Amino acid sequence: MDRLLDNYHYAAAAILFCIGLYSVIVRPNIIKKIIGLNIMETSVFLLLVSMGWKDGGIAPIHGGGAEAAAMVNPIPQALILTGIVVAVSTTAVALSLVILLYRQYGTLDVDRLMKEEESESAPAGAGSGEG
Amino acid sequence: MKKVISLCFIGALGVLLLMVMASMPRMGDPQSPTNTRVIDRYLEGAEEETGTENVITGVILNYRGYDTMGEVTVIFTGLAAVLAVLGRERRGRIHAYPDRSPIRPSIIVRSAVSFLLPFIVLFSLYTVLHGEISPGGGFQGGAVLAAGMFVFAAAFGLWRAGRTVPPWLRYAVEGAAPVTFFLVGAAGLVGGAEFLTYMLPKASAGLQPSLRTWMTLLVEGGIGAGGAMIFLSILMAMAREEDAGGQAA
Amino acid sequence: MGAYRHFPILIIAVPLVTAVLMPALSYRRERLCMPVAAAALSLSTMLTFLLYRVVRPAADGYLSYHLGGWDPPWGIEIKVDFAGLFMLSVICSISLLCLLYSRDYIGRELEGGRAFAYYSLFLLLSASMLGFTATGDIFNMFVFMEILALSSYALVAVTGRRNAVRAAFKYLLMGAPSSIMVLLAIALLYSATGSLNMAQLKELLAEGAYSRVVFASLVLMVMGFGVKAALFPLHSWLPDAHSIAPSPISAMLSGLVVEVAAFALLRLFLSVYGSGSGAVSGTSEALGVIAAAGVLFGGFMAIFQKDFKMMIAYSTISHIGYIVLGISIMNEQALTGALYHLLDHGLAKGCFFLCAGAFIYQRGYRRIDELKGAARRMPMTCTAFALAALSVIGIPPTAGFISKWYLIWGSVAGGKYLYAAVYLIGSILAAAYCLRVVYYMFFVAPPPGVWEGGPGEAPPLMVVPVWVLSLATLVMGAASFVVINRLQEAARLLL
Amino acid sequence: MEKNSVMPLVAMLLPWISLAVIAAIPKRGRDLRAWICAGGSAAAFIAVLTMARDALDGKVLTMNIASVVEGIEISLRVDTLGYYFALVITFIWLLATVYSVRYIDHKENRFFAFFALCESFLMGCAFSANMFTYFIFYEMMTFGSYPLIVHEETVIARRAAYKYLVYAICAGTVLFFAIVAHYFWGGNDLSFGQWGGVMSLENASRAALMVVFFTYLAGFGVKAAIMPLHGWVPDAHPAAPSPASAVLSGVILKAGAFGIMRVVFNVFGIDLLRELKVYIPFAVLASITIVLASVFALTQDNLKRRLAYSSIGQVSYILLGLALLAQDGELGGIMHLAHHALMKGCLFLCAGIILVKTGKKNISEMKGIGYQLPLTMICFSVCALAMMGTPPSVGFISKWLLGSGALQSGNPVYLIVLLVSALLNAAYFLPIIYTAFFQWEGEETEHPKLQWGREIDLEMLVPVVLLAALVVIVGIWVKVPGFPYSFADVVVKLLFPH
Repeated sequence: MDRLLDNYHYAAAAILFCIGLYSVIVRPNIIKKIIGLNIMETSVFLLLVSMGWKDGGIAPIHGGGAEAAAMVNPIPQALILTGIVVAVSTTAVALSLVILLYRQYGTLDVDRLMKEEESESAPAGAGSGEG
Repeated sequence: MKKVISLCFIGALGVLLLMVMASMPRMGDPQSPTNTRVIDRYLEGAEEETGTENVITGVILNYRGYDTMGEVTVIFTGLAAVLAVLGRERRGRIHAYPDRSPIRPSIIVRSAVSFLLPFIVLFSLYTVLHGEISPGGGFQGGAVLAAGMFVFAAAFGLWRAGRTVPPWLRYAVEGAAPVTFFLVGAAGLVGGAEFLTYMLPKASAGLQPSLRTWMTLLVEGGIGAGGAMIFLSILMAMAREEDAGGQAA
Repeated sequence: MGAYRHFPILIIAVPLVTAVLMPALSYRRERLCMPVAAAALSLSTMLTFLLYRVVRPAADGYLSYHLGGWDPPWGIEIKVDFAGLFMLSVICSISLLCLLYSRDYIGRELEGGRAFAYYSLFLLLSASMLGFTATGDIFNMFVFMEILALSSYALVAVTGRRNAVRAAFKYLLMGAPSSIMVLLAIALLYSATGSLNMAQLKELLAEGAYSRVVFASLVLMVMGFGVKAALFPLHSWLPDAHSIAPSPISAMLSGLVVEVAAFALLRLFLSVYGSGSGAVSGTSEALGVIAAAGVLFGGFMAIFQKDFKMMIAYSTISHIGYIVLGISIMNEQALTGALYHLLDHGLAKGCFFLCAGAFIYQRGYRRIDELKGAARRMPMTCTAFALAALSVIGIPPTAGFISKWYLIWGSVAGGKYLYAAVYLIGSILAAAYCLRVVYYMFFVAPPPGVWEGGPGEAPPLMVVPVWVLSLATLVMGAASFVVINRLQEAARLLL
Repeated sequence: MEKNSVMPLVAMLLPWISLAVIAAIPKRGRDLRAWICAGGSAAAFIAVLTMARDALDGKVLTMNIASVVEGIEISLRVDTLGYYFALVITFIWLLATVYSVRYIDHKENRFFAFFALCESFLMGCAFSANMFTYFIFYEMMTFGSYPLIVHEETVIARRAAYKYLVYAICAGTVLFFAIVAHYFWGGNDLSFGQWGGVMSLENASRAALMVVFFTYLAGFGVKAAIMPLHGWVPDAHPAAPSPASAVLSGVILKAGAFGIMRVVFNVFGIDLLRELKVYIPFAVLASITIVLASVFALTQDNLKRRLAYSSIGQVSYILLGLALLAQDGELGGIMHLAHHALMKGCLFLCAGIILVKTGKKNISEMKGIGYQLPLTMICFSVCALAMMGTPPSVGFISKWLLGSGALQSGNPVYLIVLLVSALLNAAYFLPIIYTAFFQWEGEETEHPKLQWGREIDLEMLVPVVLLAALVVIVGIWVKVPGFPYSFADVVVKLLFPH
């Protein structure tokens, strides 16, 4: 348990992850699901970036006589940069799908989308879908 | 019912994750695996080996340049996905974009934007070019540039934005980031080294360090310009009015 | 070695950069998109097959490419061993065939202004699968997985129809959290070891430090890749996405994308966590049970489907179960079988979906009932389907038989007789759902109003890929000796 | 004693001539096509004949096609037993193809193509060098014979073919497991090379060996129609066209029996089976099948259905012969494989002639048919009498040897089984002959005239007469080289070297 207090960043990340997952799974609103996805992603970034922390660390930029031994780990920072880009792209794709869904169904509520699906009676609906 | 099950599942997952977090190395421990393995070479050698003072930039563009190449491809994939789903305006049809602002921005907003825009662009250029010695870099600069264009589009309407940054420019520059990466990488390949080695064939050894810096800058610029264009194109695609013939569902 | 040294990166980078050029190319010459894409993929395919000359199933038979000249663990490494090369060649060749098939199919499906996005995404999908399979760096794997995921979400929705968008969104809602789980797992793994290179990770993990963190990361990985591979309880996105996507994309998703995820599981188990570790043995036991359930569930569901593509989609769930079950048994024979099943499944499922596409393209028929008497008007397509069906069931001398042989041999050799029974029941189920369709096609008279008049056989560029795939199942079965010995050697090395 | 030769492969591929012809001229010259198909079959028969010398001398021809991994290879090997089976296949097939030239009236391309394919695959079975190869050809043959059964495309035919497929797939699955288990417990050796068998108690436990044996028995038992796995046989035979029923009963059922022969002779060996004591349930199953099948046959009115039940019983004669594990029993079992093929082939072809000429399927409708089709019905009667075991005929020889084997093995109870079965055979065959010749429509006193010479096309009559003649000839001159005894004797000498 002591360790958990030391690792309070990590604990926050775990809690954020669960909040995000809650939002993705339970919330019926599509936009909130996408926000939940972003929260999940952010939690992992938090975890990663705090993992690179070193007691008393400085930014890993040379020049001005910065000492290499004191610098924090640069890798997680590089990784989350990639992660952020991935998150942005995923969000963009998700939002464009949402735009289309909204145009076609006129709702952002997943439960109502599901109801539409049932009323379309899956195979017949699929039959009219592509041809 | 479903909600309760989901909550139970998430709660259990949370407890388990917290247990895992408790058994992880102490945060900030200089002796933890993350702080002892692999990174020494980055911290000590980066300046010399990559020619960048900012170690993070060195890691992003050099040591893990391949990841970054993948990453710029991810944004491009995002764009291609958005375009595939939403479609893009036909050639010469920028009239598809009416002014979508519900309230026409006041003169104050428009003048402020016109006044600020040059500085935003300038700042983005600074961020791109200065990335190797201080916080910043291609992505950050590109994002700032895209933000500038978004502000412009918000103030003056997409139609103006679509004319200021004409479609052919967007089409051509959207793929800039992966393409510069590939060209720079291929230059290294032709030079007999590995892909993504920042060097030119047949350049004298004394010239190589400055070449490396220039090529790094080239890649940064490509990422910046490509990223900004991709964001703008995504905006344009999302805000596009439906064509008369397309998209009807 | 010589020029071979650079092949791995070229195989991946050429289609990648061609994909990126598509928007610029489409500005004036949209019609050129498909030939250019095909040229890029053919180049990759050629280079992949050339690699068979240097990559051997021996301890030093792999090809390691250090990007930017940085040695691993500092830089990123592309590592092509024999199993990986096998997977690469499967990906390349099937993608190329699906791309050729797309010309007619997509040409009619998508209006101008979007076809370029289709080909761009298609190339990104193939290139990302190649990169994903070949990489030796675990974070790089994540990056390629994301390209793969994003392009497949979009490709499912590419027609823009109601149900397609909904299916794609469902896919995304399951796929994106699973990606984040994988990222979290990578973060945990990194915190426990401080490395991202697979080879180094294997050494470090063998020391056994932070075992709880490592175990958690493995479980998260399995969950994450389990969604991507549509493992049984996490499969719910698959039937919709695979049946509603345009048929060449269904073939790619079903024949390759889920397989690549299964291959990633294999890589993780054997090349990262190491087969001997406690975490892996515990997880693989559980995975075996899940996969066995998936084999039976997918097979049963497939029998009751009315929609042709839906049936094939459920069959995919069943066959992914075959592969994962083979991986979980974790001995040489079962692994060989699983690897060979990757090939067989790709060929046969690809062929199935392309056949389904031919029916949809020509006649708009999707229901199995509507396929009654199909052989009268489309004999080529139906015969190809029948041949591929033999492979799915596992009748000798098709490739499906060879892989099933090894899988069952592996389960008997591993003392898991129950799994052998699962494989056998799975193939009986496969016989039930495949032969029903074959029977309808060849031996039942068409119902009134169906198959009367109208177009017959599909255009040549659609029939040829179908036939190449179905003949390949036959050839790779009858001539399995060209590769199976080396594959078994590779499996031995992996363990 | 072993030598490499491409002859087995050549013989196997000769029936593909039919496929080539059908592919080349699918629409024109129906008769020409049919005759070339028959020619392909004849060529295969001749090619097999050329290997007779080696087979009689006990020489072995081998040819390796491909090897998958160690111990698993696709290779051909002609030993005496395999040769003997191939000879039976090609002979019956030749006659059935000639018969089909006139018999098949629609979709002849599909029929001849699959007919030839089945022949080729069956020869592959006969020439297999190991269980893996055997299984491959066996499965291909199974699927290749589906279109033969469904040929008429009536509801009955479809249902029968469906039943056949369900049985075959389940059997294939079980067989598959058996082979994997055999491979695993048999020391990674699937080959048929040794007459003592490759399995031993050193490599595997008793229970494991029993599992392997009984899964093999179940897997092959479906084709060999051991009760209760016989369900598809009585449906498939009446549904298929008569030449197809003839080969189905004459040869394809035997592929199952031949598989069991391989299991008994080359996989386990007589000694091991004796030690495991599995021969007792095996023999009991065979005996039950013999008796019950004859009882069921009694109740059938449909001629081909009755013949089908008769086949079920007769194939179990072979199995009983194997299960006796005695010298004469084995000899009788092996010989009965060919004997039954001759008799039952002839009977089914006769049934086909009756069907074509009069359209009658049921025995009760066949009053006086012997006067309408005298030659056919005489041949039918000859074979029917032979089936009961009347000397001089091949049936008598088989029964005699089996009975002697039963005594040798010290179990006279099986002799009783044989006698009961002979009685039952008489009970269901004699009424047919009686109906055909001694009953007629119309006045009791008015004898119908025999209508010689106007029966049916020669293409259909010749095979029937030839088979009936052979039933008698082979039953008299038993020891002529090339007749079943000459091969069976070589095999049995290998099995019982002392």
